[in-house]
Amino acid sequence: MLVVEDLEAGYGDIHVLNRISLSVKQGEIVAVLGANAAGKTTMLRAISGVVVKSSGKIQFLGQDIERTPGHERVGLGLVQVPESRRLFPHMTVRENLEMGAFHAGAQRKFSQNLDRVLDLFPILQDRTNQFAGQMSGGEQQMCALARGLMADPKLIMIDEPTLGLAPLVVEQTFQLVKQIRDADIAVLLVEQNAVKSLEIADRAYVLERGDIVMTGTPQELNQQGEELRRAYIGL
Amino acid sequence: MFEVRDVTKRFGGLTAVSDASLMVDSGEIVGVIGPNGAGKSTLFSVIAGVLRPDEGVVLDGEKVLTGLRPYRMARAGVARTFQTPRPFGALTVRENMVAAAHTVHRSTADAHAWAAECLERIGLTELAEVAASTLPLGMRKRLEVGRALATKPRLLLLDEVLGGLNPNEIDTMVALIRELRQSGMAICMVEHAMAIIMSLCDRIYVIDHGVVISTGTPQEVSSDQQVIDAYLGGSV
Amino acid sequence: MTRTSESSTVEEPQTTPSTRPDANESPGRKIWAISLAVLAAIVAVIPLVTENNYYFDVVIGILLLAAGGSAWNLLGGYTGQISLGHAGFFGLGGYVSVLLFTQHGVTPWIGIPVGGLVAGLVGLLIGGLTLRLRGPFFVLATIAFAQVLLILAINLDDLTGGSPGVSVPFKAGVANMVFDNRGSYVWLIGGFLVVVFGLTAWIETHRLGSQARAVRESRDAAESLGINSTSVKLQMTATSSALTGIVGGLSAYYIAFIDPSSSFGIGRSIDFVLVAIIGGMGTVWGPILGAILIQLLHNELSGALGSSGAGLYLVVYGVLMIVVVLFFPKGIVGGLDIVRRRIRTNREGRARV
Amino acid sequence: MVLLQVLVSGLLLGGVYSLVSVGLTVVFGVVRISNFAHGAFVMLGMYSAYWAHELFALDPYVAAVVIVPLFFLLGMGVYQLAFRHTIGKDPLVQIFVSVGLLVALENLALFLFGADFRTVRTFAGQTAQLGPVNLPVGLLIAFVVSLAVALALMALIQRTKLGRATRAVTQDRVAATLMGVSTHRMYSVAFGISIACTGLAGSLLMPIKAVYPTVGTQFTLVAFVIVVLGGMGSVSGALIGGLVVGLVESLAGYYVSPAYQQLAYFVVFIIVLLARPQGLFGSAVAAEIGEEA
Amino acid sequence: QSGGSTKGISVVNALPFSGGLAEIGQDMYDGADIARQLVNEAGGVKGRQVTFTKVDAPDPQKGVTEVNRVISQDHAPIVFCCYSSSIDLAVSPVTERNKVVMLEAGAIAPEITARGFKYLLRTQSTAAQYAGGALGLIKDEILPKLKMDKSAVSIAIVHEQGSYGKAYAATVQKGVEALGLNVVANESYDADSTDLTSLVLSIKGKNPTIILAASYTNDAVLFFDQMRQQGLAPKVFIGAGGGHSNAVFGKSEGKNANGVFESSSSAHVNPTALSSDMQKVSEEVKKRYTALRHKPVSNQVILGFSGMWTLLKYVLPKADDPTDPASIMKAAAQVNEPLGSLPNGWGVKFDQTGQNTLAEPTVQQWQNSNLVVVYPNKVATAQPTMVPLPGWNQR
Ligand SMILES: Nc1ncnc2c1ncn2[C@@H]1O[C@H](COP(=O)(O)OP(=O)(O)OP(=O)(O)O)[C@@H](O)[C@H]1O
Ligand SMILES: Nc1ncnc2c1ncn2[C@@H]1O[C@H](COP(=O)(O)OP(=O)(O)OP(=O)(O)O)[C@@H](O)[C@H]1O
Ligand SMILES: CC(C)C[C@H](N)C(=O)O
Ligand SMILES: [Mg+2]
Ligand SMILES: [Mg+2]
Repeated sequence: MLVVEDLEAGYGDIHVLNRISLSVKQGEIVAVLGANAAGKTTMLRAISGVVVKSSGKIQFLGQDIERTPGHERVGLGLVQVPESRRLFPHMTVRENLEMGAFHAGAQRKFSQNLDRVLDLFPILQDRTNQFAGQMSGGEQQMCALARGLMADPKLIMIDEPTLGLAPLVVEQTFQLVKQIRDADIAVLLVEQNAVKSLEIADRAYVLERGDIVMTGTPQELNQQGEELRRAYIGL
Repeated sequence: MFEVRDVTKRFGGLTAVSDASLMVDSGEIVGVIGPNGAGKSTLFSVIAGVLRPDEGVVLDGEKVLTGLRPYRMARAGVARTFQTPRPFGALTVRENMVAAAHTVHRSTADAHAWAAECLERIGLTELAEVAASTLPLGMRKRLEVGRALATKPRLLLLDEVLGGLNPNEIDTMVALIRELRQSGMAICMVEHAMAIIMSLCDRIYVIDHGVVISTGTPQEVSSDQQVIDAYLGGSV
Repeated sequence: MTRTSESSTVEEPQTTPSTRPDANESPGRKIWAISLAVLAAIVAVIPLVTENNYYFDVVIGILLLAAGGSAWNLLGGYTGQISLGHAGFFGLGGYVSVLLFTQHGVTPWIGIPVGGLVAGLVGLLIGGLTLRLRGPFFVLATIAFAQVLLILAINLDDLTGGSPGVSVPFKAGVANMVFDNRGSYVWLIGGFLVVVFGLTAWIETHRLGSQARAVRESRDAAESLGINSTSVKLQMTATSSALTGIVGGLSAYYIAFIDPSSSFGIGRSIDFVLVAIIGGMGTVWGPILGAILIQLLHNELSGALGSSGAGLYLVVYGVLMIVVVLFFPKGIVGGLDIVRRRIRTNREGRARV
Repeated sequence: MVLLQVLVSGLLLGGVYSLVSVGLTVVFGVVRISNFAHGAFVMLGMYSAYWAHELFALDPYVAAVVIVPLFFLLGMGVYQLAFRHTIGKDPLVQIFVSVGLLVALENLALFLFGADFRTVRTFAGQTAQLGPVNLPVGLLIAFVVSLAVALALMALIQRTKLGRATRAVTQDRVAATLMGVSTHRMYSVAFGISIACTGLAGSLLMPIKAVYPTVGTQFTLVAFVIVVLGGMGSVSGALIGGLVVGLVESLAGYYVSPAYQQLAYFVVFIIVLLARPQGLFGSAVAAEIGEEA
Repeated sequence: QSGGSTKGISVVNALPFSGGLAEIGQDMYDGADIARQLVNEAGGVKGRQVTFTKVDAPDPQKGVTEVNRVISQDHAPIVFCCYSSSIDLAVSPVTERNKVVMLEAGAIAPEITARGFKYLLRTQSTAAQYAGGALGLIKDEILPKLKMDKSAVSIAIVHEQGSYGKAYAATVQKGVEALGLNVVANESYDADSTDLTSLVLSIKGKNPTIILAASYTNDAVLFFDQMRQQGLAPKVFIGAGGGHSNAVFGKSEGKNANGVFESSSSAHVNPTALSSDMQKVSEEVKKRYTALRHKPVSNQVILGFSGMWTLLKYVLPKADDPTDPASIMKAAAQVNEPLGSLPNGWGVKFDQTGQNTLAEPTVQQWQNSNLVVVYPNKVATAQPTMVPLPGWNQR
């Protein structure tokens, strides 16, 4: 459903991604692994159409979207949960969730989706009226995931979702990602936790300094040379 | 020996930290773990002087530190990192380090030299002239640690500095932390990565709902049923 | 097929890697020493190469603006405390020095430093009260402070002469700081600018400047690293306001006149900030380059369009101001930096970090 | 009795201030764009009402019906042309774009219309008597309208999706984009609303004040003070802030000296800020996490 | 029109063309420019054409900068400036220092000519002369008409806080006290105020018989409006040369303006008070101005004209070198033109300080929504009426 070809991206004069190509199919979890500064976040931003300058081809649901402004891509069902959460700190949890459902499509399913995410993250129920900026790091991370789901995505791109989450919740989050996939929402997952990611992923890409250096199913990656794997994934 | 004694911190109706006590000795790594929202970062903020506790004291040996403003805490030898890194965005990585180094070195030349040394230790020398705002997450975490180091602390509070690092990078950071312990620093770290905490820490405190529910060696703690229920689940 | 698209809907603050020479300290200092010498030489030479009063007038206008902008820059550019009330310090310095002379016969050579001192002390007081305010709250508080002084200067007319202002009696003589030859003012005011420049360069490369910039970027992080943000801000406020007060005194003696609305009015504050932002905030050369640009622009425009319809030249000036600020959001120095980086990048091939 | 009149006059004056300020809360308070040309737009509003009266014999109150939507478009246009390019840059860039705009607009008016003071006289110049109290009709109308506008804006910002999206954009543009919000559309609508308010204010002021190119400057500063006093972004704060400033001016003018009218409100402003650094009605949270976030 | 533009005489016009006083600045300039046209059309000054340079002097500081700039750039010998007393006090030291003639035709502050400047000429009268008009009117016309005991007549003075207002207020207060009248208030205010209600209320509390005001345009209208709104109704209201004689005041206040006096100079003095030459010139000025601006001349147009006419017609022709400041000042000392030599009935004779001593005050009054001259008798076209003032809405 998502096809990226020859994507180049960067900030101002700084070049980050070198003509990378990747794809995500319906009902798949695709993991993206790579060291710090490899360009994972930049790649997601480019696909979402925010912040970075990019060129190349991005196709979503058969439609060329590289010219579509970032805010319109959301309406198509291409949703990102950004790195470092980026909640609206002066808004309550509830308002943040309402913002998640901003675009018309999501609005219609608002109450249905709200029930679902509150079910997933009961703590948010207790904190409905707390300012997002005042919550603990982990609570904020949950709120960010929930907000992304409120947007009723067809493909959800999640940038380091387990950052700062307690082990129990990390476990739950990976389960959640699987559930999401099982609900027929494709997932593009950026994670440092390579072991866990490869456990649940259908396919994976490894990014190194702006280039895709490895790709395949988890099994295929595991069959790659030991050294390569150590170097790139640290397994 | 740094000590937190019977500290309570409330936000309105919510008691974020409740009657918590904790000790860290020099040359020791102490872990603080607990579910999200348990009060770990709040406790750090109290120790670092960012928040004033409603009850309880923070001690350096016999000396009472409670109520000192953050910069005084830092000068008294307590350095903390923020869970969400706060780099001086418009400054270069080097300038970030120099600003911190100036806390312990008045002279420009000394501060630069010391900053360069710290840069080397956290492996950011190559990025020294890059504006901190453009650093990706993992690098920001490293910078956060490096800046804290540059103040030559006796107590280092690390709030989830390993998050966002890949396994290789974690190894490097862990090695650095071990080295710091060797040099006699007292280290107190919050981390959710259990494998690392277990292998690195001398002692662990477990906090839940603001209360210290368990304390002891990694082995003791990880076999405590209360801890398993509240925090670990089946993951160890 | 590869199409290029500027798909960025929003640009994040793009902070460019700094290529400032102070990164490695010792060569940095040499560069500042050379810059200082160059500036001093320019100031020294101008009165020797021309006798045209018009040029002197333009140059002195630039020098005063540059000194005011540099003084503001210490607080606004380096420390990030955006004051739109520096007219207050400017006016204080001016009034103290002029009134000391007209009412007590104190020579401006003493009066102006005293004016600077008073401005510095008031700055310390105001700073102590307002520095904990953040963002717009601080900005508005500084405006209010200058307005209060403005209203007082107008209404305490027994002391200040009220809204008509005070003229400095025109008695040429070094003791009165009144010179027949305007070249002397170039030396006097230019000399002061050199001092401000040197001080700024010194602060930039030393502890105070480093800490000030840290406080500017994040007060909380700075405090956690042992930086006493209050003290840093107060030091910078006091320095900045004292220097601004001296600019006020020099300006009053050059024009030989001072009045409340042009000294304390918000337009004065805006001028100082304008040259700093157009030149490049938080840089040593910025306010000087900004002052040159603004003064020349103003002069050329009012010369060229001043007689063709009321207000027309100001319409153009306003529009140009918008354009310049939009095209050089980091000021001239920032713009030069980018150009320099482009050249370097092209030479070294793609920049990869 | 005099006290009563002084209080009433203060409230009515405050009404005028609020009228001018609520428009500014939308751009300065909510989306944090410092528009120092706000008063200049009030001036344009007054000229529009003036010319509508001179050329088409329209009562300013009637002209407002046309002026307000036109000013909405004008605001969007100004945003797209100038302010759009300041987003994400240093706040000072905005300040100076707006100062440039102020200089250009004031002098454009001077160039086009000359500096003559121009007035429009209608029934609004009359005074109603309520017992011992004199109520100038034009001021009364302005007062009532400013209440209504403030309530409407309050509802818009706090209760509607549009308002929420606007606040979201201010807090994190990138995140808002990822929710499907168009930054520039939100800002441009906010600007449109703000400038529409100045059009309304201009129309309501025309029957009671003379217009000339620099008439706006007197409103700009006071409007900023009021928005900050009320606590950035709080419309009700701006409304009450306006009334407070009006009352303070009026009381100080009568009981201290007319010369110290403005001094009084600046002093009150500074005192309030020192006691409550987040303004009268701003939330402490906003002040705490606002600038560091 | 004989050429010789290379040998022309250049005059700098530094007036407030932007800012709050821009309207008046333009009026002054228009008047001066008509004088220039008339002189140039008649062959110029000693055969030399007069050219103008315009610079904007909207406030003291800008005035200083601009005048500084233009005189070092253009080397013009004469600066026609500034209308506002505050601006003049700041700018005149610049011209003096540069030994350039400063010609002031608008500002009235006494200090201007009290500083011993050698290159300063003022055709305009001083605050004392302005006050003289008001005082004469009170003594000769108002007190008899009021039929009140002197001790019962109370006076309130309100004035804008600049040099002009302060100078007028100080002089007029001394004058009325000398007449044995009781001053109950003397208040200043900022001419840029948006609201003067508290001032009105505090004056109302004093219940004065006569209000003397020194205002610019905006504040004149504002204060008067708010007087009406708050029902402050003195028996007599006398303005002083600024806003109350402005057409805007008449238009804004309509019938309510009727009965208001205004002590200054007038564009509409009785033609019999003018020399026969000046009668023709005066008609021509009015004709040209109306053709240019489509409105009747104001006092300021005539003030501007008078200043420039004095310079070009009475002073420069007497100078050996009309481009040399010293020689111009020498010529000025010899000028002696009787009353009636200027369109407002004034004559020209400068004293040692450069002050025109033949600038006699004139009092006008709004009658049937027109300004007519009512005092002193020899220039008057009508009798003062409406003393005491009828109530609001009965005028
Ligand atoms: N706003 C920015 N301006 C300029 N350069 C940037 C910016 N953001 C990131 N970069 C640069 O882009 C490169 C890739 O960063 P990116 O954030 O995509 O890495 P990442 O793979 O997500 O790393 P991490 O695992 O640490 O999050 C880095 O070299 C970084 O310095
Ligand atoms: N300023 C504040 N105002 C109100 N509540 C707060 C504030 N700061 C923190 N809290 C609340 O206090 C509790 C403790 O937060 P804290 O940040 O200390 O948790 P933590 O243990 O660090 O969690 P995590 O592992 O998720 O970072 C949380 O429930 C949080 O919502
Ligand atoms: C009323 C005017 C004739 C007075 C003049 N504006 C001055 O300032 O002196
Ligand atoms: Mg990343
Ligand atoms: Mg935490």
